[in-house]
This record gives sequence, structure tokens and C-alpha cells, in this order.
Amino acid sequence: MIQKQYSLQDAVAEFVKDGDTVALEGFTHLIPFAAGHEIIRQGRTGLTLVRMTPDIVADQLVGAGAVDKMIFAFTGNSSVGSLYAIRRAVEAGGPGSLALEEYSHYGLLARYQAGAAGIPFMPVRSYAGSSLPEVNPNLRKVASPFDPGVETYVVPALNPDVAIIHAQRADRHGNIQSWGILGPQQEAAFASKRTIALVEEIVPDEVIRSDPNRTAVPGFAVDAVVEVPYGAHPSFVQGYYDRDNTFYRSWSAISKNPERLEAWLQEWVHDTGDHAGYVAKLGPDFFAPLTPEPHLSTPVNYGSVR
Amino acid sequence: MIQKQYSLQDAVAEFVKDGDTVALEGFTHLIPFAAGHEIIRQGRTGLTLVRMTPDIVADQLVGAGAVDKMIFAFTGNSSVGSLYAIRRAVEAGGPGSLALEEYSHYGLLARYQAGAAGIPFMPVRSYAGSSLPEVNPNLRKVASPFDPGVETYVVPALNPDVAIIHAQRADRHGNIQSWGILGPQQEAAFASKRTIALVEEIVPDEVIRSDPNRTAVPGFAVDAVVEVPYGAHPSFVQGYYDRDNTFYRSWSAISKNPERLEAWLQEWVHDTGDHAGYVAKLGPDFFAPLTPEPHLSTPVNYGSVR
Amino acid sequence: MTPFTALPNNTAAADDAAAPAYTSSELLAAVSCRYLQGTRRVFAGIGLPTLAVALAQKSTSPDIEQVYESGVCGAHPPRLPETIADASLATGAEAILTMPVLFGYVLQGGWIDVGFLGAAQIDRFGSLNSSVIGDWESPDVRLPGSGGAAEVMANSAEVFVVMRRHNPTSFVRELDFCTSPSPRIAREKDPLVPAQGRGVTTVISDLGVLKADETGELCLATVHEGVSAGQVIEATGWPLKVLPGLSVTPAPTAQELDLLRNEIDPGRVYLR
Amino acid sequence: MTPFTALPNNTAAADDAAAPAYTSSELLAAVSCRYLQGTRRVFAGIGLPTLAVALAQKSTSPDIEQVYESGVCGAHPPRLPETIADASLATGAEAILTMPVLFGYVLQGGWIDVGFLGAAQIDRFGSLNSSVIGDWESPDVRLPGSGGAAEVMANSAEVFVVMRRHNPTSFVRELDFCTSPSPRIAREKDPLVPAQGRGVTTVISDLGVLKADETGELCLATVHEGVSAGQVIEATGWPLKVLPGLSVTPAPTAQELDLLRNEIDPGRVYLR
Repeated sequence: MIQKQYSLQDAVAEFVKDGDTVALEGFTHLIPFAAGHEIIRQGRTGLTLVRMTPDIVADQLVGAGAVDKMIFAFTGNSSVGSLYAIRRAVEAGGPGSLALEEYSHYGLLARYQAGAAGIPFMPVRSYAGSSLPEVNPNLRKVASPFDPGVETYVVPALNPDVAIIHAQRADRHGNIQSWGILGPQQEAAFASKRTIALVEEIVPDEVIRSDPNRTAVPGFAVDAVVEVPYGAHPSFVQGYYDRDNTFYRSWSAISKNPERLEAWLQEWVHDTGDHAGYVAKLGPDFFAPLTPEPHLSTPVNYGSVR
Repeated sequence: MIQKQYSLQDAVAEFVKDGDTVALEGFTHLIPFAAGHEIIRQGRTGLTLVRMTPDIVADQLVGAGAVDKMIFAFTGNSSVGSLYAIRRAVEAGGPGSLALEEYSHYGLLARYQAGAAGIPFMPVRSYAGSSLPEVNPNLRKVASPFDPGVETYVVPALNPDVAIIHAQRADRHGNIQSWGILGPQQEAAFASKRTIALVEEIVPDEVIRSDPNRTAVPGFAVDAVVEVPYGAHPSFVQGYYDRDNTFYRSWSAISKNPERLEAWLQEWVHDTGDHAGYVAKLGPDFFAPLTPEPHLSTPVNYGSVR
Repeated sequence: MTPFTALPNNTAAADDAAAPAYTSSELLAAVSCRYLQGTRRVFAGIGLPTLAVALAQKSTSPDIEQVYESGVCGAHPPRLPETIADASLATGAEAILTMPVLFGYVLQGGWIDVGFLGAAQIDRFGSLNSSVIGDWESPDVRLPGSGGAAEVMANSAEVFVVMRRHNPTSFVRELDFCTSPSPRIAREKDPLVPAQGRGVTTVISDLGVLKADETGELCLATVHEGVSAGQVIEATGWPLKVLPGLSVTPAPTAQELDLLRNEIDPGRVYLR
Repeated sequence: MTPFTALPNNTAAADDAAAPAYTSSELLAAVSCRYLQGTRRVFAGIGLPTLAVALAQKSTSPDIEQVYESGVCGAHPPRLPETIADASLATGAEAILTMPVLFGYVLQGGWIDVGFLGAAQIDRFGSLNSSVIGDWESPDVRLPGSGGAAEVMANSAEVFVVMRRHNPTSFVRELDFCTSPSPRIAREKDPLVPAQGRGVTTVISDLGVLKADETGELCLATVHEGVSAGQVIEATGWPLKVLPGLSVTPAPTAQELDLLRNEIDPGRVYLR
């Protein structure tokens, strides 16, 4: 059997290199915070961060100096307030500032889709009249070969070096299952040269195989599967724990002050040693109030030969 | 509440018109045979049948004179043997013969994808060097605007008048859930102007809502939801009944002889009156040996607020 | 938000003589709700649009549906969601679509009747800026960016914009950056790209309501209680036209306020 | 199928002196299996390739995976599937992918090492016809068409073709119609369309095995027991080159036959 199970430390050490283009995905849900923290711990630099919605984890990575460039569609979030590390890095201007490559949601998603599907570009139905093509040379027009009077904007394929995603569960072969809001994880994983999948739990093969339609990324497209309970905190994992809104609300004040941000990174990322240390520091009762009551899906019958 | 529940008779009468382009989909699994039969009963003519894999139901529709043109990727099937009504209609040549528009699987699927996504065309990674573009003007090349030295084939959007699909279950609002082999049903439904969904059973709202990720087509994209138990026979419905391989093997001999085909259509389609009549004619014990043993998915926890 | 003093409104003066005071949020929600009549599907984030759709479902438009950009359709949350990232939106929903299906098939596919958007800047024809104040390369203020706004603008049958602060720095003659172009500017700059949808038809601000005329220009349609047309014109960065028959925005009815306060948002999550 | 008489083969002569007779299907499955060594993912329909992959899993390549065009990956059927439309392929599989994911992301994305195809006609460089005999517009025989073959040819790292009948009407100088073009003809006709994969590297027929040389031309590599090179050349519509060191196809070993007959296909569904 091909070895797919890694510690988070080993997965990041082996599959994330300085200067890589890293797709760290999760749309409000299933954000791989633990992987972001481990990247900071290991001191990666020069990364191009691809993320549809750079939020706190992106602010942390930028604040830690790991990121040179951000490819994105929406940064910030009304419930977070401003992401000050990102704003400082962008608004600074000049050399050393954070480079941006800006899309809208479907524009960036379509780049993943084209990258995953091995096609040079993907048409999208937006950007006509927009200023975005003036600042982003990846938004171009093509005439339809079926009607010379029709043009469409297209975006080029994107193939990140590594995708990092989080999910509820996987088997030891790396078959990844998730539910709730799915985000662009499947596209990012197939588009990337390598994929690291963090999961809340590694379950017996039989659990995964009892519901094959739930598998979003098959094992062959996953290089490392890492069991990281609470690895998406402070974001949420449907059915496992709710979003830590208190932390989200607190972030803006931390991020606003560079010294405070640095102290936070020291205390919560470096000094915790690993994600287990981070969870231990949160305390044994921390997740109790965030844990939802069970609300189970009605089983479906796949049937078996008589 | 918007009325979505129809009898099969009313759904076909209201949503399938002479001359329509009809996407009748289901990839080996969940083939809407009952709808094909009802179209024959109602004497539709001049249809353009879109189907990735025209098989027995297509042979029946062609044999009944309902179809003028077929848009397809693969017709026939090793376990069926030849589809003689289709072969006769194609090999006849000349006026009155069945017109064909030929793709490969992904070429036709990509037409549905483009149609569903409102984009004028979709790039595909095939057809270079093929004879297909010589006989199908819908296979054209576009130069990449990102690299003038790169071309890709593209296919145009397809928007059928009506999609007809079959699924395991839906609620009364038309939220359609299926599992097992999913085929191009979701793409066909979103690409089409109207959608008729046949299901094995209409279940309480709570069942559908217990597993929202299972919904392939949301109710708003469905015009008619029709409860038709055994509506996919002789094809299969995962967890409900297996494929009737005996019928599949018998078809070639029926189809080979135009008189025998006509007699079969009279006996099994026209004389049965409706699908309930067809099932009754199969007999009360017919499906027992085709019914699988239960093999249930492990429930997943969506969680609920505390 | 400044509370408005309730005054008898135009359409329900007799019934509402005793209507209680209401907040700006309550007014915006009630007004948005009224403009949603006849709408089937709304694409919106969390916040005032959520209240407006919930109010419509409980009053004039029981079949109206909200589609979230996360892919959630037919949500039945046990309580009002606090953020778009609220697990309760997913539990019990009728469908959670994948992102390619939601943005590709649903939004681009033309299934959305009304898209709700906000913005830092809006211009005369309803183009929106949510990217940057100042120059994109060296911004004065970096804003969040489009998110799904560019797609919502380009693909919804029409767009409603809610602007909590009506002033000349948000209602501008010229955008610093055009994130989400109006169909008018889209056709002008990219005439061969097919447009679908009418762009912004309705802007609901803290001063009044602007409606698009037949050319797409946003004009003053109603002023809120206690606001004059002159005040709105002054607060607008372009020469704001006033539609014939300018009236006062009907105040929330007692029934609307009751639903908002006691059924829809008793915790006052959005009724700040 | 004609049963072959077992003869000691080249590589296992001593061990297999007492090997039983085998059928053409058994030979094709065993030979296919051997060429799969080192392969991780096979894209194939039901039939001989299923046997070859199952045999590889139980012998030389325990980690080899078969991906079905229906989207099923990591199938663990309780019995050998009778058709691609067999419900037992879905139950207990590791994943069932949607069709856009399977064809777009998996196949076009370049995840397939070996694609198995059949065809009515094959030419010297491995282009295939599965559409029509005669003229496309007025065919002598209408064949099923590409299905996924055009995509499998264009996107697999390499392609194996199994041809049950080796004769000049199937191994032709010129195809009646090119459904699935070799990378060579693809580059010639559409030089700007990027090609991925080597096209057909291996043809396994009832007479022998052809392998592509460095130019992509299919040449005779081995002849089956009892078949001469001259017979194969005669049965081939183009001037068939013979690779240096032509040998006799190693016969199925006793172990292979045991696995095929007693574990993999005891009901002889494909071992006809």
C-alpha cells in the first residue's frame, strides 16, 4: 500500500517549499488554519498564496512574512473587520510590499477548473466593462468561433504547486469526504501538482466505502492525508464544531498592532510547537460550547448483490 | 407553494412538444425509460434526441418514428448487441433517414456544461487529428489569448428544450437526489429550458433536508417531478433494483425485425396504457430477483445548534 | 443607526397611525422587502438582505428563495444565521451545490432574479467599486475586492444595492475603480460580450430610494421620512435627477415591525 | 474463441511444463497483465481489461487501480461485474466522481497511466476507427462511435489496444474514419494543439503483440504460440515491421490461469 498518512509537520516539510504557489482553500468552512500555522512555524518564505477569500489565516501568513504575492477574489470579511497585516503590506507600496493578483470569485474558481481539466483557459460570463482587466493581464477576451459577433472573457489555467485543504474525514488511502459548504477544494486539489489534505479523523475503509458519492477527492489525487482534530479552528467543520466567532471578532485588534500580532504568533503558533499544543493551550473545555448537537443524514441504500 | 408534482402523462404532454430538442440522460444507470415510452404513446414526432449513449430507449424512440436527429457520443453497447432501428434509420441514407451529430463523451458533456454555465463554448482536450471535425462543424479551434502558439478545440453551448432525467428520490418541491453513477444529469438539467425529473419515490421534505449535499438538481431548476416506481426498467436504480440483463440481451432480436419491433411497441408501450400498466404486465414477482440486499451509507452528522 | 420617528406613511396612513418608532435597519429591511414582490430567487449574503427575504417569506412572497454564494439553497436555519459562515445555514437546507454549479450553472446560467450587493462607491448608472480607494497599484485604502459581486452584477436579472451611508464619497461621479460594471458600461467597453440582466435597478440608502430610469440612470424615487429631495441631491456626487411624482418612502408597517422584531430577528443580530 | 494448446513458454519453461491448455481470452488477459507492470491507474471498460487489472492486483501490481468512465474509482465489487452498468461496481467503491470531474479533471487532467481501448480498425501508428465502415454520410456499417475513446487516446500516458481478430480489415493501411487519432496524426493535422501522452504503445491481438517503436509505428514484438511472423504480416494491412529479437509470447503461467479461473472469473463471464 502506498503510504499516504503523514504528520502535519512532515507533510508541510515535504510538500511545501519556499517560493511555492500554495492554494490554501476552504470557503468560510473547513479552512486549514493548522496548516497555515505549521507553514509559519517552519519559516517558509516567498510563497504565492492562492485563496479565493484571504481572511485571518492569510493575514497571519502575511504577518509572519511568508507570503510575497496573493492571488485572490475577496480579502477581509465583515465579521473580521480589517485584515491589517494584509492592508499594511499592500498599502505600503513599493519594494517588499505584498503583490496582488485580483479576480472575482468565479474568475479564480474558473482558473482552478481549467487547471484541473488540462485546458488552456476557461470562459467566464463577467468582466465586460470592468477595470479588473486593466490591472490583471490574465483577464482576456476571445472571439467565439461559432459567432464572430460574440466575445467572451477567459481566464488561464492555474496549476499551483500544492493545494492544502481540510475535510471531515478520510480513509488511510487518502479518499477525502466532506459535507456542508464544499468550497473550491475539489478544483484546487485536482489543479495542483501536490495535495495535502487535513482531516478531523481518519476512519476505517468501510466508512468511506459505504458512501462513495461523498468522496470529493479520490486517494490517488492526494499526496498526504493528515489527521488533525480541530485543525480548522477558528473556522468551523460541519457536524464537528462551530465557528469561533469570538476569536474572529478579536482578530482585528490583534492584527492592527504589529507588535501585538508578532506576540500572538509567538504565543499561539511558535510556542505551541504543533497543533496538538495549540489545542491543549485552548484548554480541555474549550470546544464543548462550540460542539453541535447531532443531526444525522438519513442513510441511503446503495444495495448489494443478492 | 409552486405545484411541481405531475403525472408522467401530464408532464410529457405539457413539457415535450413535437420538434423539441430533448436531452434524455442517464449513463448506464437511471435511464428514464418510462418517459421514453410515454413520448412514444403520445406520438411525438420530429424530436432531436440528445443522449450521450443512445441505447435501447433511443432504439425504441427511433423505431417508433419519434426522432429525426440524434446528437450523441456512443450508440449501442456490447451487451445489447446492435440497435437495429437506429442502424436501419442511419444506414438507409437519403431523405427520411436519421440525421446524426457525433461527438465523443466529453465533447457532448462539455456542450451541456457550456449551456448550463451560460458561456458560448467550452474548451476540450481532444479532437486534434480526428475526422470528427470534418463531419461536425461544432468542433472548432480557438487560439489561446495567453499563448498564440497554443490552440484548443472548443464545443458550443447546448441548450435543449427539455431535459428528462430519473433519480432515486425527490421532495414535493422537486429537489432531486441520486447516488451511484451520476451521469450527465445535473449538466443536462441546468442546460435545458425545462426539466422533467422522474423519481422512484417522493419522500418527506425532512429526508431531503437531512442530507442537502446529496441534492443534484435543486427544485427551482425542475419543472415537473414525477413519481414513477420502476421507471428506469430495464436499466437500474442503485439500491432499488438491478439491471434486467435478460431484457438487454433479448433486445437485439426484437429490434432486428421491424415487424417484431412494432409488435413489441404495441404490446409493451401502447397497450399498457401507462407505466403502471407496464409494471403490472411484468407481473407482481418480477422485481423480486432484481432487488438488492440493503447496503446502507453510514450517516454523516450535519450538526445542529445547541 | 439613527432611529427615525415613525410618521403615518403614504399607503397605510390610517392603519399605522399608532406604529412605533423604527430604526434605519428596520426601514431598509422593510423597503427592500417591498421591492422584492414578484421575485422568485434572491442571491445575497448575510445581513439586511437576509432580513428582507425573511420578511418577504413571512408576508408578501412565501415562495421567495434566498441562494447563498456558498452554494446553500432553500436554507431552513433554526435561528437567524450570524454570519455567512454559520453552520446552521447548511443543516436542513434543501440543497448545497458545489461552487462550480452555484457560480457557473445557477448564477451565470441566469437563475437569479435579484442580486443584492453593497459597495464602497456607486456611480450614476450603478457601476460599483469594492476594490480600492485611490490608485489600484498604490491604494489609499485597499478594500476587500469583488468576491462574487462582478458575477452577480453581470448575471442577475436585476440588482438591488443597499448603502447604509448616502454621501458624495460613496455616491460618486466617477469610481476610483470599477469592480462590478453596469451593463451600460459593459456594452460600451466590450460591445461584443453578451450582457444579461439590467444591472442595478434599485438603490436603498439611509436617505431614500433610487430607481433606474429607462436609460439605466439612477434617479431619486422616494425620500425617507424627514428627508428632503435637496438633502439627497446634496449627498449625491452626480447631478441626481428626481423622478416625477417623488414621494415619501412608506414607513414599515406595524405588522412588518412585529415580524422583524419578534419572529425574524428577536436577538437583533442585524437590526442594530 | 479457439483454444490454444499450451506449450512451454520462453520465460517459465521449466515451471510450466505441465501448464494446462488456455483460451485466447486467458492469453489476452495474462499478456495484458504483464504489460501493466509499473502502472498505477488504468482507464478501462468492462471485459478483458477488467480481467487483466484484477490479475495484476492479485499478482504483480497490488496497488494498480481501475478507473471506470462512469466515475467509479477504487471499485471493490463482491463479484465480477457483468457489464459496466452493474450496480455492484458502485456499492463499496472508494469514490464515484461526477462526469465532469472524471472526464475533465481525471482524464484530461492527465491522471491515467494506461487507457485500454478496442476498435473496429487500427492503423500503423495506432489511430482508431470506432465510428463507421464506409463513408460517414452514407455508411456501410454504422458503428457505436467514440464514447470516451477520443479522450482516452488524447489524454492517457499510453494506450493499450486489445483486438480479438487480427486481419487486414481491422489492421488497415488507411482508416475509413479516424475517431481516435494517434498523437502523430494529431500533431500533423493540428500542430498548435498540445498533445499529452504517447498514444497506442501496445496492441494485443489473437496472433501476437505489436509495440510502438520510437517513431510511434506499431511493429511486431511477439507472436503467440503456434503463430509465425509471416502469418501476422499477412494478416496486417500495412507492411508490418518486425522488431529485432522477435520472440514467442510467454504463455499464461499455471498461477495466472489458476487466479483467472478460480478466483477472478469462476463464472467465466469474460473467459469465454
